[in-house]
Amino acid sequence: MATRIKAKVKKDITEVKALANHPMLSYQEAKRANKEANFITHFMAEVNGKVVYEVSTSQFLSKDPYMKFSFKGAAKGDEIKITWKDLKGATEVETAKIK
Amino acid sequence: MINRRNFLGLGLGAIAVAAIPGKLSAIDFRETMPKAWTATKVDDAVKEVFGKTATTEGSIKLNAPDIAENGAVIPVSFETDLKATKVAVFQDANPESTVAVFTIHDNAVIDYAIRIKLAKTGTVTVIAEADGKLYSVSKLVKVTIGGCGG
Amino acid sequence: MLSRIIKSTALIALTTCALNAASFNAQAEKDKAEMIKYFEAKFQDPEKNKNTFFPYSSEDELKNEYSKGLKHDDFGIGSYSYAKDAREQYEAIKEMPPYEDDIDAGEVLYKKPFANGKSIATCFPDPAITNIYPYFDEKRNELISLTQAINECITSNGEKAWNTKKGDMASLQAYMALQTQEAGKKVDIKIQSKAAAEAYERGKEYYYSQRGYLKLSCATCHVQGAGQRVRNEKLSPMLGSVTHWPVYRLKWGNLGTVERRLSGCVKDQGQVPPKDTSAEMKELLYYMSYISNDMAVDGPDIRK
Amino acid sequence: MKKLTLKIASIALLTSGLLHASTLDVKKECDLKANGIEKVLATAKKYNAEAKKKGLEFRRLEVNNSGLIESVEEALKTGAKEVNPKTFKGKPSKTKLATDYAAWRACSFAISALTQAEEAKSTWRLAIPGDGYKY
Repeated sequence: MATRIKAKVKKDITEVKALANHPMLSYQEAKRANKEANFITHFMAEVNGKVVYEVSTSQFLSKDPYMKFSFKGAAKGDEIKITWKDLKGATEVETAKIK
Repeated sequence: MINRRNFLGLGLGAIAVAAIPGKLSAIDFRETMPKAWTATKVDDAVKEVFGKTATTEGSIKLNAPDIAENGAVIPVSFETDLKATKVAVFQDANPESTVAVFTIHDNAVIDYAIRIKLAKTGTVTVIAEADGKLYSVSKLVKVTIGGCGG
Repeated sequence: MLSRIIKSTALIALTTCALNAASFNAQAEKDKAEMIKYFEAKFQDPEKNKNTFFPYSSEDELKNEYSKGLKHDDFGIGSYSYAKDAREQYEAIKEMPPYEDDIDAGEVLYKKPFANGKSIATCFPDPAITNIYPYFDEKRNELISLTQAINECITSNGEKAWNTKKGDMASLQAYMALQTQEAGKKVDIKIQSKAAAEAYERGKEYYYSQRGYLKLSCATCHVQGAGQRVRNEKLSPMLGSVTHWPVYRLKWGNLGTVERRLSGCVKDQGQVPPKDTSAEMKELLYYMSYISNDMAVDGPDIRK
Repeated sequence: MKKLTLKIASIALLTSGLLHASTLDVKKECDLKANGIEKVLATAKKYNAEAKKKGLEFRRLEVNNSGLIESVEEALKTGAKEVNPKTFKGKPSKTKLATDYAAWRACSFAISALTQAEEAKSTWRLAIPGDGYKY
């Protein structure tokens, strides 16, 4: 499933809300569910080739992790690209237009 | 638009980049500082992430609930005007301490929100590094198990 | 003289007749008005109302942790209307709720053709109708809930009925509830016959009767107990308790129907819950929905 | 005619149910020493069936009272001192009880389901705002 992105620019500050679809199974939870632990480990947003947000993440973000962040320098209509990868190496890329 | 592909070699690239702070590309701290994620005490984790532990209180506004609606989904947000280069979130309720480590790029406005899991009542700590100094803020979040409604 | 008698008799006959037609919902209207009055009084100022309504709470918590001056419509968001700390979390999660994928999935289900070419949209040409359920079907002489209506649509088209608690049923209802919300509709339950009024009364009796090994009634917690703290949470209000379904409960980690939640409540009282499409369940819903009449539909939503 | 008889029969059943339910005493009916476990179990079965029919059967920690009754029946056959009743989904529950105590609880739950429902008929309106509930 997709990553949901809502990006809005207001007076040079772009506010982004993103919700990635991922079970974020911690080692403890995985053990209980008899599954393999897996969670997003790195999450990054780029606009016009520049990284605007970047975070290395752990098993302790909630299921379907949510990230809200802000940055300067983007304009309405620019494309924001969000990339994440998880512990098992799966990667997902999603783009959205800044409104 | 979904595009699944594997980033092999991202780790190597990340290590190379990590040496040049401020450069606008990815730093995966799981690759560059693996011990930060296995530390079971906040102090140890802070040392792994920042290389030191002495912090000054304040300069960061942290918003976390007094009592979590549910330990699995706790909204945590923080803001700061510090010219930080790195910000990290820790807690002392889960087996390991580090929750997330943010690389702050020069166009960032540090007004961030995430949702975290806490296995029990614990203290959430946010630490920012600016001009070589560490600034911190903490908040106790109560987590109760169970409650009403099956 | 005679004409006067005739006139007054006619007048009496007319009034009686009019009274009869309007009186099927008279009791329910009174109940609803009293419920609103009660909740507005209780949450006018919890600190001042300590002796009357919150004998077990400390003055400090009543002063610091509760919102006051609440009005009728405020109660649609349940305990978030008065529990300040919880409300902040609720709003933070509503910024980007985890059920948006389910709404999309629900829209697909709504339009997806059955094997016979028809679809759920054929049964419900207007999806914005969750506000009228459950309604009393005078011909069938029974209450029809939304969950039941959807499953009857599916099975009458030769498909297998859905789980009534979660999954496709909850996703479809999420899509329909959102359409209803966006159309600005309010809960609109009608009582237009003696049989409907009786069904309402049975639902009301179910709501107020103690049950289970804990000997609790729904009202113990959600009328008299509403706003009281149990461990670290504040009990939700009866008024407005059905406006926002289906709900993504953090506890469930997914979306569920109102029947799923009510089953949980009855289970917590220590009793085997009634079946989702049983008369008891629908009557209970009918009573609860009537009391929430005229409140805005605000589903799908988030709860703890 | 048949319908009528049925109706009368069900009314009769209901009334008899009402009569004994309101006069039943858990302490007396479920007393293991005075009645013996078999009789207590039979009492539990009888009244639980009635409670179930009325949609009043108790459930505690996923165990329906019928599940508890079954586990006691089973224990009486095997002579087991402890029961582990099945959940309503048919899986082993977390509940573990001494057989005697389980029989008492099953009996008490069955009777209480009926007596408290009887009691509720005269008390439920006391909780309605604007009706029996004054504040």
